[in-house]
Amino acid sequence: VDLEVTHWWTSAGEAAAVSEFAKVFEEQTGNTWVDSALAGSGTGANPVIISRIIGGDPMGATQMNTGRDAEELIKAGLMRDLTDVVADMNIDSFYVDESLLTPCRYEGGLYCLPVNIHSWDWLWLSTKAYTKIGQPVPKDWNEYVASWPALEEAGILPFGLATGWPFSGIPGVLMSGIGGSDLVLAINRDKDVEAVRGPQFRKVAEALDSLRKVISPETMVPSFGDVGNQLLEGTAAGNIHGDWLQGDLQVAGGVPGKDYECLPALGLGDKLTGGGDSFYFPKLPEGTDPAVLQAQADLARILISPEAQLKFNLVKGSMPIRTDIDLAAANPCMQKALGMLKNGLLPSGDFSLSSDTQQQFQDLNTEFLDDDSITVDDYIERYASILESDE
Amino acid sequence: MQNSVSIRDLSLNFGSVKVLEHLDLEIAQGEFIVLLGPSGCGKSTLLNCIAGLLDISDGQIFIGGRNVTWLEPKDRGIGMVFQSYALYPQMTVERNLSFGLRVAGMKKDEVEKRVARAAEILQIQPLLERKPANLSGGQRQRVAIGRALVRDVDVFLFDEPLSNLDAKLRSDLRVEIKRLHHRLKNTMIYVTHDQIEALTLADRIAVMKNGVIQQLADPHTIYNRPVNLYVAGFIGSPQMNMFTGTLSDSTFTTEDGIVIPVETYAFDTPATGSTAAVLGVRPEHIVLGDETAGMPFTIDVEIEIVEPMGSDTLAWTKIGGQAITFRCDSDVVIATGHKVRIGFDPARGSIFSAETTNRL
Amino acid sequence: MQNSVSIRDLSLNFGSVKVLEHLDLEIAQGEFIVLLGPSGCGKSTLLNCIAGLLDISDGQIFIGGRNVTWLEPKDRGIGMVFQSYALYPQMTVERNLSFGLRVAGMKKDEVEKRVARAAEILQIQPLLERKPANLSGGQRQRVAIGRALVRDVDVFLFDEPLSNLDAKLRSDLRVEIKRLHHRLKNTMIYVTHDQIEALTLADRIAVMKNGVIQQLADPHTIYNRPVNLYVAGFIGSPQMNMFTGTLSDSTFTTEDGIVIPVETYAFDTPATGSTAAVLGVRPEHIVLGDETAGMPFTIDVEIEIVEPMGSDTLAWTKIGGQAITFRCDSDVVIATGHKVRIGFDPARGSIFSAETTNRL
Amino acid sequence: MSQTSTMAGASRVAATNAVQEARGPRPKPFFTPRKIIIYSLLVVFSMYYLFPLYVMFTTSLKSMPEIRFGNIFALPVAPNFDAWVKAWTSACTGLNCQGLAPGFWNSVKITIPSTIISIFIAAVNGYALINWRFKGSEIFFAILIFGSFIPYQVFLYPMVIIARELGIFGTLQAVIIVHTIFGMPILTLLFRNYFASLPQELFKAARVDGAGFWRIFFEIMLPMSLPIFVVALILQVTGIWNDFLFGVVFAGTQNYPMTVQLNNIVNSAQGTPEYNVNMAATVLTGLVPLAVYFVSGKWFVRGVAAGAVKG
Amino acid sequence: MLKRILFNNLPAKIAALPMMVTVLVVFVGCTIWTIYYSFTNSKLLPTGKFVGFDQYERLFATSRWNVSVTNLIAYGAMSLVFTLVVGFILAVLIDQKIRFESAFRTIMLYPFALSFIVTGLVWQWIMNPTLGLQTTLRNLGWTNFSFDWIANPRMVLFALLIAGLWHGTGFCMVLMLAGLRGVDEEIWKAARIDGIPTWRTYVSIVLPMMRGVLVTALVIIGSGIVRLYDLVVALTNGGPGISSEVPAKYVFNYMFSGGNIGQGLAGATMMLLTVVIIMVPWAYLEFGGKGRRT
Ligand SMILES: Nc1ncnc2c1ncn2[C@@H]1O[C@H](COP(=O)(O)OP(=O)(O)OP(=O)(O)O)[C@@H](O)[C@H]1O
Ligand SMILES: Nc1ncnc2c1ncn2[C@@H]1O[C@H](COP(=O)(O)OP(=O)(O)OP(=O)(O)O)[C@@H](O)[C@H]1O
Ligand SMILES: [Mg+2]
Ligand SMILES: [Mg+2]
Repeated sequence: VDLEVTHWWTSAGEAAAVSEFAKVFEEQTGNTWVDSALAGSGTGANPVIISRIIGGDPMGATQMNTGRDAEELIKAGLMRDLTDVVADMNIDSFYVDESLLTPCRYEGGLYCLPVNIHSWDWLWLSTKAYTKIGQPVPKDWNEYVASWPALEEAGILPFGLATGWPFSGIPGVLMSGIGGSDLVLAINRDKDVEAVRGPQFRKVAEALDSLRKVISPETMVPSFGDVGNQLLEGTAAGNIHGDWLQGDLQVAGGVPGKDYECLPALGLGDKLTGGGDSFYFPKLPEGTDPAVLQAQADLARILISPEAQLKFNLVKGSMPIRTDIDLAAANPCMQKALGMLKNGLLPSGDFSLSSDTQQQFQDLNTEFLDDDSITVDDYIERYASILESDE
Repeated sequence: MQNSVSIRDLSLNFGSVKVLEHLDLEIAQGEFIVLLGPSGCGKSTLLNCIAGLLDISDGQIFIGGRNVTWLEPKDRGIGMVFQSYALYPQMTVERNLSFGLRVAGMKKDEVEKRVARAAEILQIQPLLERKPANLSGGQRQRVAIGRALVRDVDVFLFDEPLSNLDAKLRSDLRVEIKRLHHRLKNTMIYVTHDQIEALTLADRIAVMKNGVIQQLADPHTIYNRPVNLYVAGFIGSPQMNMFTGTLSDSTFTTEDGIVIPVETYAFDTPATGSTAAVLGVRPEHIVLGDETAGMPFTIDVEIEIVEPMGSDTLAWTKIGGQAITFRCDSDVVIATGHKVRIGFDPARGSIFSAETTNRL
Repeated sequence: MQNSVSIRDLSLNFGSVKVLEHLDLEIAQGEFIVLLGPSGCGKSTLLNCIAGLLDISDGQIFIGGRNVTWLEPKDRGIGMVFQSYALYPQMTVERNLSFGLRVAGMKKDEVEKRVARAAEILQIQPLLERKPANLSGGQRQRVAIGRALVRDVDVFLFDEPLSNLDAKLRSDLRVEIKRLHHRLKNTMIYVTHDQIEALTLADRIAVMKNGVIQQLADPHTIYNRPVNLYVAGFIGSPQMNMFTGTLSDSTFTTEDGIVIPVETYAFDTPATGSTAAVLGVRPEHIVLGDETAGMPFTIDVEIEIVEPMGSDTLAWTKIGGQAITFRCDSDVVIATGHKVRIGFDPARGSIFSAETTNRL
Repeated sequence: MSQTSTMAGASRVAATNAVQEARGPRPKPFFTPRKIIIYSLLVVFSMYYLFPLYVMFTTSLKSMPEIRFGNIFALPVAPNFDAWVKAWTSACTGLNCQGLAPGFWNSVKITIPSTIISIFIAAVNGYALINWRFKGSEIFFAILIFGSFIPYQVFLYPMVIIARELGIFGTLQAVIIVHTIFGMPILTLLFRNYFASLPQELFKAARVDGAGFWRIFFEIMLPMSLPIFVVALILQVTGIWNDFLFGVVFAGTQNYPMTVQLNNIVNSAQGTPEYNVNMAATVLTGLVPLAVYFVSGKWFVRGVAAGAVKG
Repeated sequence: MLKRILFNNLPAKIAALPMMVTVLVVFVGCTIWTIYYSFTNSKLLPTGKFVGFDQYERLFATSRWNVSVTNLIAYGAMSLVFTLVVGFILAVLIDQKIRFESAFRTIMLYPFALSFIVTGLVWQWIMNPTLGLQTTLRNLGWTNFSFDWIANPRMVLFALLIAGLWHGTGFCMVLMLAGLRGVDEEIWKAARIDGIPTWRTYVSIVLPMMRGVLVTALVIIGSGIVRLYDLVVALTNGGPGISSEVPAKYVFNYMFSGGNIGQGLAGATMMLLTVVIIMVPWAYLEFGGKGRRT
């Protein structure tokens, strides 16, 4: 039977990764994976996915923003409870961190399955740029900040940035790298407003403040892939971006350790903030062919099966959700990450904060970056008040 | 005999604007009635009410003895000809003529027969395959009439059918319509604001003003014995000359003190005492020079302006302070500044009460 | 005396279409010239050439002795009044009158003086603050004339200024324009296709056809001694009755063999031999009943249609196969089917060569 | 500056000579300041309008390295249609690497019925509003026009629910209905104004002839409304073809229009964009509405003159 | 009699049914729905409880919303003025009996055929400081050349304007041209006789006569401005920072990706209110004034 799967993995590398899932699914079950990709991630695809579910034309499975959004769909009874489907797999035993599954649980049911772990927490550095100014490549964020004046003097962009969403992950990275695990837990899990007003968070805000001074809209490039090129060419010295940047660097012929360096958690912390892409399985309308329901269940199991996990994550460049997979083939950066993964994951914002709050944080960060008249104090205060109002 | 069209107590409002109020009109079988009045007086509105194109506010309409007040236009037994011809531009003449019949689902050979007959009456056989855009104004008008003709109805309604045409064509088609009426003998109701059309075509003219019929009579009566000042002024070109003044016994004294004896005038209402009145005399009833002999009233005047009109000449002058016009033969030599003697017989004029504006 | 406007050898083409060809026209100071002709004959085109609104193809135009062929309209010393009034709709009457003067940079008090004078002449002082939309047709017309008036020019051009108005207003404004001319004594060139306007207003009429002036003469001559069939037929309403036939010596024989003696006719060109010719007689020159006594030609006819027009009556009948119209007094009682004797004097008619269509 | 003074000089000479010799047409110099200003303005504006089209075309014919290092003005060094071919046949969205082609046919499937139905309904509305007024019809029209100002987003959510309740969500019917609804205000306005400018007497004549509502509409009114039909047709074809939001939300997966594919290709969130393919895809998507305008632009102008002016 | 009122004009009423349903269900019904839920705390689904004016209080305390409104007003005013002015100038130029009239007309009109998405993409490409016009000209030697409006918070609205005008002026030109051609020829002649210069005639006489066209153009441009969304998303996505945010985008973000329908609908209701405030006087002039004119 046909099973429609929607997702927003539309770039070449991502599509290749998805096709691994599809292949496994089709080989093992004999069903057909009907692929509906929608570009535009959260803003473009999410409304369409949600409106289709609400509109009574649900797909068989879909990628979706994890978090409290989905909760409402679950509440409305629009999502399939997977508890029985994966009952015999003992999923708690192999998931890297149980926190990954937390957002999927609701009143005792299980409604989604994270299929990979992504982390934003990477500082990427250009070897060529530092060769130009005759300095060693920094080992952590602080050294990196210290090198900015020299870079600027040499006409090199200290921090390359693409317009639009790539900025949105940076404040979170600074928070976990500079603020440390406790701060992240206090804010993202406990919603502790006082932590925001505390000294640790102030350091984060100051880091963001210093960062905005070396970023100017004029030097921004259209896409983060272009930043990768800047790093390889040495026209920009560093960039904070998620692990998927690696794929682009590799495609452009960069070799880790030689052409670029990667510093997980800014070289400061020992845990990564992790988030995953999750799949949901909407409840199909009454009278749907039982074979389709079966295919849905099969797909759920396959997505988290070791075979599919290995194939998918190798191509995608992300980390698998299972601890029991041998990733010897992974490159040095990935190896570093796998090492840190053993320490567990820090929860990222979308686990416990509503997307409304996240949207507001993002609005605030965007505004702060751009508008120098907002002081660090203002920033902290507004941040606190948004957090306060999160329900 | 039963009347062909009878309108009883008709009222029509557009929202709060009352256009027609309690209007009654009886039209005999085969009569040619002209509705005449200035623009905006409600002529077209009345015609549209008869045709059923407007929903009336009150009253009843009978056509051929049937109460048609609530019937659709097509069921009223009427045909209508419009000012702008209103030919269907994308259809040939033949299709224009036959459209209504085909809509009614008439048999094909019957349709053909009727179209052929109408085309023959109107002499438009050679035009049947043309589109309206390729016809001259007069031809279009004929096709428009043909469209009413084929419907084989008792009552024809015309809404200013000639007013878009030039003067020459207008006078030719006027005669044609008259011939058509002689031949068909249907009832015809004809709206116009052109008094020449009204006078030449009508069996009876209904002169309207502000939705009210002022006078309903044959053209000769309308012209020579208008019932009030309004009708007197509206009919006749150049306009009737009006003297304001006082009427006492058998003399009329103008404001300037000029005395005009009116013994010869046949009063509708016997005159009593002295009343403010208006004496009207038509330009062609004023005579000049030798002809003034024997006229009850004569006076010497100076010519102000002369308008030669080919067949006759119009002259403008003053009696007292009052500007007047008179018409004389084009052979008479007069020019601005000439001093002449003119005169008229009040018997051929009209006298109105200044107060009620009605004929005395 | 120097001519006010003189047009020499004027030609105008629109692309390959020749609208005016080698046209000459001399207009004296203070003269009122009417250009009369059917639609599309080039009247407006000629007027626009004089005004400088159209670039001519060849020839010269002089106004007040100056060669203005290449000058801008505003520099030609002309004022123009348009058929659609062409008032600037969003400006008050006062602004409409003064706009051109202000744009030209005239001093404010001078502008006011001129506007006041024009307003006084045209009696539109109370309207100065109104917008054109709030004026009646006649008032608009007057403002349009005022706009020409303030420019203080020698030559006024009118392009069918009355044709958008209703009949009554038209005849009133006609007189006003005539009065204005008497008062101002400028040269006026007036385009119309209405022959009554032409006959009443003009000092001289230029009858045009296809861009060529057919006859240029005073109204009386035009009406009574048309130079060719075209002019004869174009002027006069109802149209001149035309008999086709043969002229030999002093008799005219119609196609139906009816013989009409024409000894009394004053030939322009002495008639020789026998030629195909057309005899034209105006409807008002045909007399009825007793008046026929002494007429060179009389005949008994049957009345076909009677059109009472108030002041007179038109009757339609046939002489031989030829339909003719004649006019009689409205007092005369005639009706369809009556047999009457009619007659006329060919001296008052016109005879044209059938071949050249020119007057004989 | 010197231009104008020589012009003035020339006309002075002409003026002195003109007194006696002026004859025939006014002399017209080939270059007048007026003409120079008009044409230079036109050329400048045209460059503004044409530049993006030029950039689109040339970029789509270049290779990626050339784009990254070259300049956007330059003509392609070695023009080739690879990017076009890729955009049409093999550009990927997720796993589907069929390029724009299937989207093209989907767009056709959506555009044709939506255009026909929306125009038909709007034409009937305009006709009923002018010729068959009934109590309240003007109020409906006023609300309709007012509705055209409301951002679509306001309606999206409830419309999804309505569509769900009607059981047509995710079908062609749904998207056709949505296009009909949102095309209604402006099209109804157009048709209403146009029908208002036709002589009322035609309508009356047809009623006297016994024709009813539909008969008059089809046999009398429609054949006379060609100009306004062209305008409506152009507006709807381009509008519906360019639509993204309604297509993606209401049409259902099977019917995703070309714009969705374009969006997928261009906005693939991650990785280095292939600008040449993007531009080729953009041009390809715009080709249909562009063709419509280039072919029928003249009619459009005429139709607008016939309908819209009497607003 | 009642039957007569009901069934009078029946086919017309049936034919107008789609319109009536649309108006009642979509334009009235959905609007009421929107207003109602803007007073609830609905998140992803319209299920929230009534919370009074909470959403509005938050709305007006949000700087992104306030910036959006300011931007829309600034952009709207400029866009309206420039579209009308440029449209009119173009129409006047085209009206000068020029050669290749239809070619010029087509060139000006074709952008209207392209979607805002395409418009945004192309102009983003052209105006991008690191790839587009600026870099190109710098590479060609004008090292000081600067054209970074799209990246400059103070100029970004002008960047939007450039793209917006590119898209919309052609259509405005067509409307204006239709208006110009509708002006009575004799008005032009009268003005020439009066010696009024051409430009003056256009400005003082012809322009005020084109009221109908201006109203139509205003309605069309105005409704486009209020809805402004696609162009911003494609060209700047609200950036840099939030300097080119617009209300429609705010509404869309919160309704669909922000998962706060209540907030989104509150924004939508405010937009609606603005439209009402602008439209009511116009509607009064247009419809209410008719009684006086006839
Ligand atoms: N649809 C309407 N709504 C409101 N008033 C109207 C309407 N139609 C006509 N009127 C008014 O009704 C009056 C009569 O109009 P009608 O058309 O009958 O005049 P008319 O005598 O035919 O004039 P004309 O000679 O100009 O055709 C006018 O004052 C007009 O303003
Ligand atoms: N711009 C033009 N291009 C081509 N032919 C034209 C143009 N203007 C007028 N004509 C033609 O020139 C001829 C004369 O036109 P003109 O307007 O002078 O006629 P007219 O005598 O004023 O008619 P009317 O009484 O209808 O105003 C007509 O045949 C007309 O078709
Ligand atoms: Mg009427
Ligand atoms: Mg003319």
